[in-house]
Amino acid sequence: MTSSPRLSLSVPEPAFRPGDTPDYSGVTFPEAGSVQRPPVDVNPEEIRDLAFTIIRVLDRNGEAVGPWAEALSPDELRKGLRDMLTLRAYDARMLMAQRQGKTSFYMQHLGEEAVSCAFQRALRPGDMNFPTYRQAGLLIAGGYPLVKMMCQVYSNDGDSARGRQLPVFYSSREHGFFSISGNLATQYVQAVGWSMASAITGDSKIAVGWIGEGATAENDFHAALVFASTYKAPVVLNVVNNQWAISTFQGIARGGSGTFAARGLGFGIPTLRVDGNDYLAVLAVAKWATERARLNLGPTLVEYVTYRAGGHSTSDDPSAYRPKEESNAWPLGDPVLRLKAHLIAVGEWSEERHTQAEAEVMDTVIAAQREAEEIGTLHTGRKPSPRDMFEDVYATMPPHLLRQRHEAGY
Amino acid sequence: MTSSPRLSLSVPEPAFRPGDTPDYSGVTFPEAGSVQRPPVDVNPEEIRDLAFTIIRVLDRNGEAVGPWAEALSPDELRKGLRDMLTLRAYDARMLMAQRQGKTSFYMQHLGEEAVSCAFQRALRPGDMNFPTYRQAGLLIAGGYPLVKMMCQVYSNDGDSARGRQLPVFYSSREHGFFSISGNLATQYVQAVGWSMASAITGDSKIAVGWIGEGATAENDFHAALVFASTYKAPVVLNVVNNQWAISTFQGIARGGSGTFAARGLGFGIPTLRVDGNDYLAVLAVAKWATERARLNLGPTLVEYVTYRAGGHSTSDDPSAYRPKEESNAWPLGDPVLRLKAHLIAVGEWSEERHTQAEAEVMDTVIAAQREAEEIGTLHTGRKPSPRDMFEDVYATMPPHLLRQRHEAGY
Amino acid sequence: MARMTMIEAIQNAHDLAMERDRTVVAFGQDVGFFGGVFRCTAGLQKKYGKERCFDTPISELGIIGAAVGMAAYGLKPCVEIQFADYMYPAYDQIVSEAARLRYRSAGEFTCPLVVRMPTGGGIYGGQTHSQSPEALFAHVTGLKTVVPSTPADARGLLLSSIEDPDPVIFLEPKRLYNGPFDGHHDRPVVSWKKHDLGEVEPGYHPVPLGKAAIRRPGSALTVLAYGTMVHVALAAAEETGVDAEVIDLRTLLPLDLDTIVESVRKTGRCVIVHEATLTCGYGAELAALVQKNCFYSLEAPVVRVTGWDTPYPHAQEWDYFPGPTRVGRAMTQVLES
Amino acid sequence: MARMTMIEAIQNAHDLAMERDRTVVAFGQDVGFFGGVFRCTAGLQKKYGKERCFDTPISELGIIGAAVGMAAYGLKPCVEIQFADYMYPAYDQIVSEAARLRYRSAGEFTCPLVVRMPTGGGIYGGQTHSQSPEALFAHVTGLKTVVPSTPADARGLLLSSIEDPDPVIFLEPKRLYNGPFDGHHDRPVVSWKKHDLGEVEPGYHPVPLGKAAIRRPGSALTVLAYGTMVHVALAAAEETGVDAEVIDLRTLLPLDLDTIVESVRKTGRCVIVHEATLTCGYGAELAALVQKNCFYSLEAPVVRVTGWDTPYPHAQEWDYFPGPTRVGRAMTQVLES
Ligand SMILES: Cc1ncc(C[n+]2csc(CCOP(=O)(O)OP(=O)(O)O)c2C)c(N)n1
Ligand SMILES: Cc1ncc(C[n+]2csc(CCOP(=O)(O)OP(=O)(O)O)c2C)c(N)n1
Ligand SMILES: [Mg+2]
Ligand SMILES: [Mg+2]
Repeated sequence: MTSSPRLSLSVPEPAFRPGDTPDYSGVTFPEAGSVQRPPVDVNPEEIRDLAFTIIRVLDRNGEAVGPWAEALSPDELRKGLRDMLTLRAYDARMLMAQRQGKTSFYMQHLGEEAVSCAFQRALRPGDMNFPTYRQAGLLIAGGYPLVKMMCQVYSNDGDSARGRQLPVFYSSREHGFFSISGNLATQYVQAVGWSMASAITGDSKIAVGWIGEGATAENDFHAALVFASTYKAPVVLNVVNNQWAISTFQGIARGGSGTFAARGLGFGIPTLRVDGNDYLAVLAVAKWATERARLNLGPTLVEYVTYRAGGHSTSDDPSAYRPKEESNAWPLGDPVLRLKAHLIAVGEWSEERHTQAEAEVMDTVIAAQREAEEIGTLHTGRKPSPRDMFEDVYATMPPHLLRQRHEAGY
Repeated sequence: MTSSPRLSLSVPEPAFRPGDTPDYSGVTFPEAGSVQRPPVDVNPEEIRDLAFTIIRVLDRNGEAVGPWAEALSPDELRKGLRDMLTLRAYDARMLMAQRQGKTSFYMQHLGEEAVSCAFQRALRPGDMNFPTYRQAGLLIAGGYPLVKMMCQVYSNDGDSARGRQLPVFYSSREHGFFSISGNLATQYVQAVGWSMASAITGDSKIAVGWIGEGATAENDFHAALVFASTYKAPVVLNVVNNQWAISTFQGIARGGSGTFAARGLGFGIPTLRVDGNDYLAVLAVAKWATERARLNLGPTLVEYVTYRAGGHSTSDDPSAYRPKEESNAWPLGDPVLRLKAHLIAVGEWSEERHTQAEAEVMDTVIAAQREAEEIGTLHTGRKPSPRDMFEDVYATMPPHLLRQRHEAGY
Repeated sequence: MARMTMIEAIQNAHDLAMERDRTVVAFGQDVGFFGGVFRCTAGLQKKYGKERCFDTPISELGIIGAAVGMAAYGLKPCVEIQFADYMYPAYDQIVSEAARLRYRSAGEFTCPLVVRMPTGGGIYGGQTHSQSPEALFAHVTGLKTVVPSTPADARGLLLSSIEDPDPVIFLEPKRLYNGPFDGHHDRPVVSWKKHDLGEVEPGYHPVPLGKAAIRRPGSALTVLAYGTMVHVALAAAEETGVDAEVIDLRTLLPLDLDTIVESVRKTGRCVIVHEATLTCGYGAELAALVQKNCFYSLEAPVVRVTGWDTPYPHAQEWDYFPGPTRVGRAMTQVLES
Repeated sequence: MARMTMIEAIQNAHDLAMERDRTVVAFGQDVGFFGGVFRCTAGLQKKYGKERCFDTPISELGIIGAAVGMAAYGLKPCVEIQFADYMYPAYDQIVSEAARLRYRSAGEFTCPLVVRMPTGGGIYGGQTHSQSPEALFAHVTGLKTVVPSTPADARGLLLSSIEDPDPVIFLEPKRLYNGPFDGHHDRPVVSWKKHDLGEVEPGYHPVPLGKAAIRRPGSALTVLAYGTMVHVALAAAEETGVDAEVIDLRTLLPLDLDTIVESVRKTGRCVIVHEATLTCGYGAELAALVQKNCFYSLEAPVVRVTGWDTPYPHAQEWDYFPGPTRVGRAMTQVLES
């Protein structure tokens, strides 16, 4: 037996810290169009390599190439662009509103808009997302009213959750958007359960679980894979790898040479890794995975490689732990600019139309904001009542709670 | 988009249920000697296939073959056989003692003796196992006194844990055997933490986590892989796949085409699958994995394919959920008979010596039992005091507990 | 009137509910083919199919987490945690999710879920097969917590729990599964089948949540108990001759405070009994409520008789268990003070 | 005498302990390079190296589970759970493992572990950044539970917790991190740096666990409080003019019952204040103990002023928080009854 050296602990560090100049020239990504597109009923054993590569459709010239490129109509493409622009404008306004003290907290999507905006386009009415706080694109692309979103953020009287939840914790059964929890990852296994219920009742609806790469370390992620694989649940399990979990880089939690997608391999779940800043790649993969679920072929695990360009939340200052320039240096580019380039490349868009669209979108968002603020903001206007605080703990208020409500004066 | 059929839930079922005749003729295992043996510093990406095969050393003729066959001295081989025979005899006596009302509960190892008995031989003093209730072979092969084990089972005055723990929940720091918990899986991540502590302090001790295949579904299993892979902890993570978790077959929890070993792939952890009824294969793999840990190369995940030939515990009757004949039909054979055949094949053992060894071992176990019973059994003889019940909740008894002890009359 | 064990009554409640309502599903570890390690779901898989009654992986989190999703979809999952001691891995899903879903979505998503789990000791199960974690549920707003003490209640309360639109924690005192154990561990337990308390009227008869039962009317003092301790308290009253009014709480949350207050105002004395550890146990809440609501009627301090503040030991199980001797002694002392 | 914020005091306790004892290690989510989302471990990684202070994956279970293994090895992990609301995924490791290890191995393996976590509301954090789960720890035998209310106590109690041979849950009222918040959310909070209570003597000065502090001597009634509520109670006493004796419990388990009993026997009246929900909160245990031990001195029922039995709401945060008005009203009522 070999003699034993003194052991030591290995603690992974990100490539760059404040003060470093981020340089990704050594990092190579697979070329757009280079990854195979298997049939949806593929034997998962045959596509293990897809857990370690990256599916990409849009190349450097804005062309959609390879087996994952699907024909989208110009209107569909423009709708995609507009959704992302709307999300970006919405984020900008709400971020500012928070800075102005109109609400307590906000979380933006900057750089990740393609993931939720594109995925939504593969869903049907009745399907259910179990999102995290960074998938508002599902609501926007799904046509949920901006005013209602803002009322939630402002905790005003228009908030359907009566001011009870932290800003951005939306909920809409009708729009297939499960109520967001503050506890990371819990929704992931619930998505599996929801989809199992659909299967048990012989329904045709599917569920989609969402999680950040950091939160894959949580218990619920594992339970979700165990249950989804055991019962072949009709669910799509999405991991949004935006490289950061607050101040913690994705190397903490990913483990050595693993990928988040590869977590699925041990369960025999088909697993894909996709360029999350490529609207077309996201949509193609979303269609593939949702089709598998609809055909009762079971779960799919998808990792979206993207980058959180903004702070974690309004409570965060990323310049304390990563170089300011990292977001620009990040090699996968900006999802809005990439789809815009594609639309221009296919002759369906122009710089002028883009500038105009941005202005229109901003007008729409500002109009919605005005409407929401007419109802109120966190500290002004019409608000949910303290009485609302006592409602909905149970379907029927039990005696002790009624006593407490009276004691509180309501 | 394809139209959606009605979904349905898939609930896996074992191949055979009571009344069926178990037939494994369709199941093929890799030939002994057929699986590669990589160097311990192998890049885990290069050995992904080892998560889906089975490493075997002993062939049908009792020969040790292939790259995993190591030269063991005849004495080492005989020690291995004797350890397994001792564990089997110990189990038989304790099972009977439980039936006789001398204790409340017992759990046996029948059919799985090779796993813990062989693994122990790769460990050094100071290393720490974090076992489940089915690795008493670690104690027996490590020379822990049978009498002390029995005193624990009897909860008598010789029990170092003062009767507080369920029978078979041994503990011995000196013998590298962490106190067993009734809550499945919790020890797995603790093993990782223990080994991290060794690394943090620049020590050279390693830790070994043990878990049943059923319990891999638990949260702690996932946390263990996440932490072990992130910090390259010097730990061996063992999964004992004995096909059953009480009445539940391993297909519930394994998921589709996955294996338990393959759970490591997503984390970039080198992962092996081994014939758990092959003493030599277990020992070879144990040496490989422990050497990796000692060389600070990080964790290894190992799945031992074996079969729980007895009931889950004395509270269980397996004939209610699986055919009685399944255990005999199980294709990997009996670990004792296989090592015996090997010893005979290499000319170092005979039927006569075997019969004699069995008798000797039984005498030793019975003598120990007599000694333990002289102290007491659960309901007779010298017992821990009710006063012991109040000790060790804290290092120093706080006032409220002292008051309660007085109230109880002690 | 048929007689049933508590196990049969629980099985029967599943059967009645699943027959009546196609959205009721049952699952958990060993719950499907085998029918549960305590047999509470025996025969259900055969009768209702694998899609409505099935085995799960050993992940309490997965069981509850999936059930929350199913409940949000519109099913009514009634799931088993094999022992209450093993609910901790699922505690987050219970506390942060099941209990909070209606509130945080203002009723848009709800969680009509029943979580069954055997509790309590007395089976030489050691510290991880004996716990009584009711206080850990009663402290959580959004949950209801139920503990039956007879087969009829077990069935009736379980039916109501399954009907309930909110998550219910259903704690089954495993020492009562086969008979009305009164703490005299050295005497044979009478089976429910041979005991009047084992009588269960055939058919669908829910017992409402939130209503206590007076198991023994009395005037000298009030005993508040639930689960196994109801029978221990009855034995203690019998053996000491103290004319105790024994109240079986049945539902810990919502609590039937009126029945309690009325009784203590009448008797002026109160003994609270539970098997869980003392500190911050459910008895603390009861004592706090009783002293608050009956202050001017109380003639003696409210006394708690409970498990000691130690883990549940294996060999010293009967020194730990608050049996009829300890309860009887407390009753006598409270009478004399 | 230097003045420190509570954050600085906590950071300083780590620093002192890590300097003195090489076995002390600190880790948790964002705890390493960044120094914690509340900055309580700022600078430690730089000073003591990545092996002794590091970031972890987002797995509370992993943090505690690994820490249990490290503690069994012989280290003294002092770990951070980012918000107390996120401790549930680790609850099994805390309850079934950390708290039970010494007992089940009869001292062969022990678990000298400190689990720090910010608690309480008042920062518009909504239901998952505001909880006060102390009762869920105090009910668990084998754990100690500590809640400081001043920087000096935070540092001194944390030093004692790290020294302690058993697992300690160290709850940090996040609303006190920067100043002695008294519940008047509409007034600016004075920083600890500008407040006498912010004084912390330089050097290693542990404050013993299990000893309460009388923050305001008084004769009319006793207020039992801890954490933020100590300052709220002091404000309420001031504003109502009630001559309250305000006891800061500091350690919930083991509890300094003697100080409590002595005070209530003197005043004959008792108000208990906490931010956690009422039912089965820690106040229930306090009320049960006070009525039991001071029965013949009590002139009025013990009253609890607490958070309502609802999740902690976002917009209605200040209707939920038991501020000085509610506490003051309860004090006046108890005096009058
Ligand atoms: C159970 C739990 N632990 C910790 C937190 C605190 N927390 C909130 S967001 C976050 C980082 C999440 O990172 P990731 O999953 O990568 O998602 P991202 O923010 O990047 O979208 C943490 C640690 C939490 N909300 N819940
Ligand atoms: C957290 C937890 N859940 C459930 C149980 C009950 N239980 C005890 S052993 C067992 C089966 C374990 O099966 P496996 O992990 O395959 O180990 P084996 O018994 O086959 O060695 C179960 C479900 C437990 N002890 N702990
Ligand atoms: Mg992230
Ligand atoms: Mg097994």
